[in-house]
Amino acid sequence: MLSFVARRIVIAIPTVILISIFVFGLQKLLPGDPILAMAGEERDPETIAFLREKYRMNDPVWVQYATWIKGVVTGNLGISLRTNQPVTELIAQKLPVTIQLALMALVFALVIGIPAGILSAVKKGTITDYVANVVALSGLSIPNFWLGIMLILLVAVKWQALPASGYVPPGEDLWLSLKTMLMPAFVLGTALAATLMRHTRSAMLGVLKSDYVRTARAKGLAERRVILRHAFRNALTPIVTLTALLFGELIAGAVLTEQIFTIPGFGKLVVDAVFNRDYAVVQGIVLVTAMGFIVMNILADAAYFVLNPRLRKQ
Amino acid sequence: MTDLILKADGLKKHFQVGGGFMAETKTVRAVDGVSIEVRRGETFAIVGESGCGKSTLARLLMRLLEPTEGAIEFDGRDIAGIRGRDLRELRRDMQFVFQDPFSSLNPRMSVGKLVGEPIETHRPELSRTQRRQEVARLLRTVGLRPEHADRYPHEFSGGQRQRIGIARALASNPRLVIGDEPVSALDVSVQAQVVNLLHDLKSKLDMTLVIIAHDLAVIRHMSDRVAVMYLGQVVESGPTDEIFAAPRHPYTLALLSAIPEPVHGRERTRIALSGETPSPASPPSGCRFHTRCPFAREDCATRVPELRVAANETRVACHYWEEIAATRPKAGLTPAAARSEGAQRRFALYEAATLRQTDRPETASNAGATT
Amino acid sequence: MNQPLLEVENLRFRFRGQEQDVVQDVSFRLGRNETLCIVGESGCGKSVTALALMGLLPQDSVQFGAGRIRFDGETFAPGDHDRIAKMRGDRMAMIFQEPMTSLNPAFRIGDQIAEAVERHRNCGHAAARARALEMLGKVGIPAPEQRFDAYPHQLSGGMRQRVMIAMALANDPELLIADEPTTALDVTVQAQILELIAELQAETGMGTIMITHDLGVVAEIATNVAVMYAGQVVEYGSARSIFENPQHPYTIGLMASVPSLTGPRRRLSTVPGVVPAIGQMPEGCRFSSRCPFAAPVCAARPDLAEQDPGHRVACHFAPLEQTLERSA
Amino acid sequence: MMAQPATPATLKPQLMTDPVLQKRPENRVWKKFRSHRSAMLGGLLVGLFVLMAVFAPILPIPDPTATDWGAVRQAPSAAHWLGTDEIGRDVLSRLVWGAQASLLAGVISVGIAVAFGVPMGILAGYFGGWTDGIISRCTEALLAVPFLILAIALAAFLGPSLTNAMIAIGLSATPVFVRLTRGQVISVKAEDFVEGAHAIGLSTPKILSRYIFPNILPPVLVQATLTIATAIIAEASLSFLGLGQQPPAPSWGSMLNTAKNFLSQAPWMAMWPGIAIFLVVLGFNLLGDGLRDALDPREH
Amino acid sequence: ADFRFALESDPDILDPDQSRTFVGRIVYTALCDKLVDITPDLEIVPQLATEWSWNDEGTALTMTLREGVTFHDGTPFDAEAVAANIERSQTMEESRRKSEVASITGTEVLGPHQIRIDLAQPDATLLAQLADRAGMMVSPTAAAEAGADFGLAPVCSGPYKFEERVAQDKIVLSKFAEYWNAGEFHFDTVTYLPIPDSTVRLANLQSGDVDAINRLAATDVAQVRNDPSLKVEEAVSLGYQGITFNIGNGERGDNPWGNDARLRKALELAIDRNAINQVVFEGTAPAGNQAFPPNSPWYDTSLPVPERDVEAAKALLAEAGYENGIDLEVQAPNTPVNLQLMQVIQSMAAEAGINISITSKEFATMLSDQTAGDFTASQVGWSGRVDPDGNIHQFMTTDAGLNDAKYSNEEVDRLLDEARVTTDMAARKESYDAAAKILNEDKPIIYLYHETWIWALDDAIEGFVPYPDGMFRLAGVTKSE
Ligand SMILES: Nc1ncnc2c1ncn2[C@@H]1O[C@H](COP(=O)(O)OP(=O)(O)OP(=O)(O)O)[C@@H](O)[C@H]1O
Ligand SMILES: Nc1ncnc2c1ncn2[C@@H]1O[C@H](COP(=O)(O)OP(=O)(O)OP(=O)(O)O)[C@@H](O)[C@H]1O
Ligand SMILES: [Mg+2]
Ligand SMILES: [Mg+2]
Ligand code: NI
Repeated sequence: MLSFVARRIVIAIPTVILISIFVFGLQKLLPGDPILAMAGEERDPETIAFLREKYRMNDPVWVQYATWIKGVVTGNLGISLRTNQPVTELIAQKLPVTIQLALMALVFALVIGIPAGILSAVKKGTITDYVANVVALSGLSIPNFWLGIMLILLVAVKWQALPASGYVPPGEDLWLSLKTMLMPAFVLGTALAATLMRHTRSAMLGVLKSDYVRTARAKGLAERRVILRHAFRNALTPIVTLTALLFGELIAGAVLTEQIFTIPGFGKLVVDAVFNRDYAVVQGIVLVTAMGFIVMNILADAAYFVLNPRLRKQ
Repeated sequence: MTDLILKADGLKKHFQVGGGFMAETKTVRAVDGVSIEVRRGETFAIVGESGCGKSTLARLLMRLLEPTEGAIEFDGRDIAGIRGRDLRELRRDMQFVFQDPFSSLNPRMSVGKLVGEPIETHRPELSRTQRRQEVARLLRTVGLRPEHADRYPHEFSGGQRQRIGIARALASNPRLVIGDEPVSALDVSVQAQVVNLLHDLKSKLDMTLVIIAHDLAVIRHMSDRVAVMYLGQVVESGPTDEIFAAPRHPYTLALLSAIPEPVHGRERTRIALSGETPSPASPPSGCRFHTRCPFAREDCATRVPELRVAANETRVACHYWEEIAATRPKAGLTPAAARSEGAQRRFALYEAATLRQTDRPETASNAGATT
Repeated sequence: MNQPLLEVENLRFRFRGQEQDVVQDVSFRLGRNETLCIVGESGCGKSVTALALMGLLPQDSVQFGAGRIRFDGETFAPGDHDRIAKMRGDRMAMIFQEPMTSLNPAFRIGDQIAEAVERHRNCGHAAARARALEMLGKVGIPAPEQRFDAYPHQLSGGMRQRVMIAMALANDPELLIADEPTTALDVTVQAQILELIAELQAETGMGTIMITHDLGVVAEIATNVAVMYAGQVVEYGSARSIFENPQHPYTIGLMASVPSLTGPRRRLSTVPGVVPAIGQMPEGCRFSSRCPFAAPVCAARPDLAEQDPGHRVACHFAPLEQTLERSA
Repeated sequence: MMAQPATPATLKPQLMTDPVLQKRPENRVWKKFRSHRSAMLGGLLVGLFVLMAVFAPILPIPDPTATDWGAVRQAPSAAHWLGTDEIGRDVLSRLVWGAQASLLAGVISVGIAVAFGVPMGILAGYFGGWTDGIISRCTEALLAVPFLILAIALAAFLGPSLTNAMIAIGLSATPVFVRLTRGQVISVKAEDFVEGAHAIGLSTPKILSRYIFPNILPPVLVQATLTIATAIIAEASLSFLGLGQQPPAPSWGSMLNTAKNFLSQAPWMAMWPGIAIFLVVLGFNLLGDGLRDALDPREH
Repeated sequence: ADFRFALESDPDILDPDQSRTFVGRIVYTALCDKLVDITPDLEIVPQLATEWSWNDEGTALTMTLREGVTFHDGTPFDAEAVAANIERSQTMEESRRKSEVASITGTEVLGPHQIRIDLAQPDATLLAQLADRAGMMVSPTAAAEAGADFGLAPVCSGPYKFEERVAQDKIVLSKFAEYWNAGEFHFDTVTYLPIPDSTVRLANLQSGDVDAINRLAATDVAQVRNDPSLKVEEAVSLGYQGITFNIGNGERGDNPWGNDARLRKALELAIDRNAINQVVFEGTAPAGNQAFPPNSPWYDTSLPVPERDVEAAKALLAEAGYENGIDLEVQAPNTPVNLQLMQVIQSMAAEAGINISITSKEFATMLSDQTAGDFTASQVGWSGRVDPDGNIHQFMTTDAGLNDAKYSNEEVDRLLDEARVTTDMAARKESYDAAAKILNEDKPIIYLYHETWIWALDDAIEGFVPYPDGMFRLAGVTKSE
């Protein structure tokens, strides 16, 4: 188990390096000069020259990269060009927020997507199936911002049931924190739920045809138990793999959702950083996101092993 | 040129398995030191328990797997290490018929394409039309009709699918065909059709056949010589008639005694094997059969038996076969109780009638297949 | 015992969207402690007949015709899945053809057996577990305590089939339906399994329906035999009379196709052609499209008429040799 | 049996008698597709929108860029069936004209993602080892790069145009297809029939194209039809970065994006493009399901 | 009580010497006092300096400082502190204030609460600069200690002191009890929340999550006015919006639009500024044609906003040799309002035969393209300064920092330089009027309109006074329960 994780981490190192080089290069190619954006309205040439020197913009790209890597190794990701805050601090501040959002969204996605997928597979070709599909696809094609703003106008403004936007750390007030995050998580969750539903459906369709489901019926088990325990349990493996794949979509969706609901998370951080050409922050975020992917993959593999006894020790 | 077409010497195939999340890797000794010789023009059979390595051996001979150790000679040429273009060339002379007619055909290709493919690969000189004619000829050869070329595998019955597989194997005009349980998945009436077909093709096309099967009646019916495998090794080999008449290795004895016969009310002495086949990942020491052998003695657990000559061409890997043979009544099979007199006449009538019918090859498979 | 355990009368049904019945007027009876073997070509409807008895056919895609199933004195309509479901796994059980795929790969085998016990015996988990262990022992799995926690993939095909049998027999069913339980296994394992079923049958007196295409197996275990062709029973009788005095041309063809283990090797005789698809079946005798003796009269459907006592054949020409010689 | 189309009976008499030959393989896919109710509905939907996009210029609708200061953000009425937008343009006509950009954005970018992702996934899954390592690492790298950075960089290098927006969207959707394909290939390559292809001596490219590819298609099809929705919406965010459809040319995505600011004053501005996107996505999904069934000879 | 105010974006670093965002200045109104402040009519009034006087040459400014003022960290505010602050603005390497205080040559502490600021030559703009970030006083002790990181925990002397900041989430200030004018400030804490989307910002106000919001969208004004629980406040801004042309910035300056003022005039004539105001801004953004809004004392009334005249525009095009029309590429920031504006202009210009294509760019790209001269025309704006110089000098004089058009006219240079060093208001106005006339002919920029700051407040908030500089001053603001 440990050796497995260790091996995965060793594999992950080149990935992370590759990603960092890629992003570093890409940033250098971006139009727009961070220093110019920083220099302010007056654009004093002296200040510009000084800032260029200070942030080592005059060094060759590879020197900049080496400097950055050196920092990373010692746990220093640099400081934000915009607010002078250390990037590590920013990330430490934002990461839990996005994790909370992502987890809650995932809960929504699972709670909506999986039952809908099961239902439409079990009732394939019936009205239920069609309705489930139409609902899922509308979840996919309704843009996040539209759903988000509509919810804000309805739930927060009209009913005054939930806060319109913002973020409260769970440590401060758990209930309020959950309440604030409810709408964004729902919005982010619905789009994922659609994908999850479609894939759950096809996995279930496959499993329902299998011999062991017939065996379960032959045992005289109740239909509910046959579907939920015997069939679903086996459809879970592809669903878990997919959920790991959804992580990317989750992050991308979080960017939009955080914008709408003004949640100070990773997504907002990255958008602002990109628009301000706050490279140190971008680079730091990408690094963490990449690690997130790797962790997700490891978790998915682990879940895979747990779910699928065939892969366990012989 | 010798009269040997295929020769394997000390062939081994070890698989590494496990090494996943929590398991350490293990070595599965699927084939562990097998030597066989196949003569030009004969039918050579391999039998053995499920999981004893028959399919692995066949794949090694086909070079679908690369051997861990050992040499394979085809037509005097060593093929154990060839790759790439040479390997593809080899495929022209050596073909394979799969055990499972359901999973071994690409469900998304029409029969015409499936059969045309080896022609396209190995006889690129043929034009499109010539190829189509050739496909038609092959389909007719195996008792299908040229029009079937436009249909898809799932529209055929198991027997018909197996015929498609055979047509495909014949397309490159091979000199050796290896069949991995080509009839096991079929029911008796269809099995008979395929067995006859293989027999006819063999004599007509001057081919050598290597057949793997676990149905001993089929083996006896088809093969000239046979090798019996147990847990990755050959335990007995020799001419088919001799082995069926006088099995020597205790495993062969058990195998033959377990055959159920379609004759009602027959009392038999069965040599029951106890326990399960040991895992090829940790085969027993000494004689690999000793854990289940009713005649095992103490030293069987330590001494590895060699495959040694027992009579004429028969070889046996057992320390004590002579003694076992002496203490046991001859395990040969006694003739079956006769059918009623009326039934015998019916059978004769039936045979005569079907012979008339099969003279007209078109009718052999004329009815529409199940879809 | 006078009253048979199971009586099937004129079972017929078709899949929705098809023009002909897959199973047409199938009738047979089975006493306690008896074994009925059903043989026939692949696709002739053996498995669907078994599934129909178990109420396991997909309800929405099958149309049942008339016909009755009488089980232990109670009469059912064949489509009455709800009533059948109550007995499924309890009074009647089934073993499937595919030991490799019929067990749920995600659960421990012991739990899979215990689950069936818990469901039907209203007993606690511990009792169910004990029963499962007992059954594992009975079907000859060594060290059942250890194997209880094994997953299906950790067992060989033969062991898996034994687990299936243990599962089927855990509630002491009165009827066992075994659909080609040994086709995927080699002869030595097959012999073990058949012996096991026979032992358990002797112990509990259950009735067994065994579906197989191996005539050797039939000869060994059958009390009665039903030969099916294209959804119809074409010949039905005691094992002895079927083997010694087969009447129907299809039965004859089937038996003639088996390679012999003794005597000279001859070319195998075959049943030429293949079964027509549903929808393309000839009216009347469905075998007529392949029968070497087919005559115009075959366009009318022959009755399953009694030829000898207890031996019924659905052929206009039975007994064949006499009819043919007379007309010649 | 349904009446067959009249084939001259004299031409090939035996053809008519053989049930086998009454099924022509050419129209098998089409025929199955046609009998697939929901697929036809999907086809109809997509077809409708395609027609809309193609025939926009000749439809009797106002110029989609014609502004009318007197009729800003008007609710649907007889004059403007679907209302007007924030600078008095007819929403119906913008919807019709926008179909072109949005359909192109959806279909072409998904096409790009499939065209790159699937072969990559096939190579990675089939060859494993180093090939897999390199492709998988690159895929992960691409996944971790924020879409925005990629889009801005591409906007700067390729210049602003709808085509380049499609490239950007396609590129960012590629990794999912690589992964999906790779996983699928790994399981398909273990199938017996692939070994059969080896036994015949087929070359690797042929095995990949004839054996692997057709058998991994179904999940790819599902994913592709799902991605179309994302792509149509993504086009809008790119047009705001300077890529994509530039104003005043309409696209559904940018119509939605503009409508965002008027959700309470002019809800119809968001509603119509939203419905259009939903219908197209629904259409493509139904079409995908139908196509999957039709391409599979085993399905009825 | 807590006052929650929604901003449209997150401020950058909170160091008056380093910061550069508009929203940052809003936070400073509560956090950092300045030497002087302005009135809504742009009069300079005392804040930390209670009195000041110029010498006759206008080269020395003597200021008397308020007594009894301390910084949030307890450091007393005195003349030394002012001297240190001016030095910091001038010499700290990261300082963005250098050009604003460039005219200062030195300071002389005359007493604990008196200081003289020396200039090389008269600077009419200085006081106005000291009314903004350059005049904000930070604690010299804290500044010396934190150096460039001062912004992470700023220490000033304003009515509220820094409590905490969560990037992109909130900036929290709490009441500074020792503030010299503490009685005027009625909230215990002030929280600034960046909420970029205007609809969401408004929704937060409607749901009661915030007390007031900055930058209400013009299209939402009517709705808010109809809501009895909310109210709207407005002030025309000091800044302007327009279209700048590339006159001589690099290769792309050499194009018909850069070379021929007639084309630019034709475009101006094709535009109906009032229609823009109505369609895009619901009548809230007054039309303009100069660097100062029409209500400004610096506005040259002899140059009124021209009416739209498509025929005249066509005639000018024909005169310039483009009777068949001409293309123009305009870059615009990618905000919905800017794009809406440009599409309206696009459609207006089309009627005169000018075929505009719009390229929307995100801000950073646009900024660098503009500096590099990679544009033909650019839709830009300026938030405005209290002193007229701040709206025009750095854009229109040769080599000035923000002159992206690279417009150069010796006469304009002379007039604007002169206006800088003239302290006499009338003389300055004359210079600006003269410059305005030249610019109106050369048209390196077409001024379009002047934005209006619009705030929406909860009805319970009383006492807010809108200022044209767009700041939200908390003095006297109360919330009725
Ligand atoms: N690719 C592989 N990796 C690991 N183990 C393998 C592999 N292929 C086969 N084996 C193992 O090798 C042994 C021999 O397998 P093989 O398929 O050759 O048996 P067989 O004699 O053909 O059995 P059957 O009659 O069931 O077809 C088995 O234990 C099997 O599990
Ligand atoms: N769900 C179904 N829908 C439509 N047709 C079906 C269905 N299930 C089975 N059939 C058809 O019913 C017929 C009988 O099938 P069945 O499985 O009973 O055959 P079998 O006699 O058991 O054959 P085998 O020996 O191969 O198991 C076949 O033609 C089969 O294609
Ligand atoms: Mg095998
Ligand atoms: Mg069956
Ligand atoms: Ni069909």
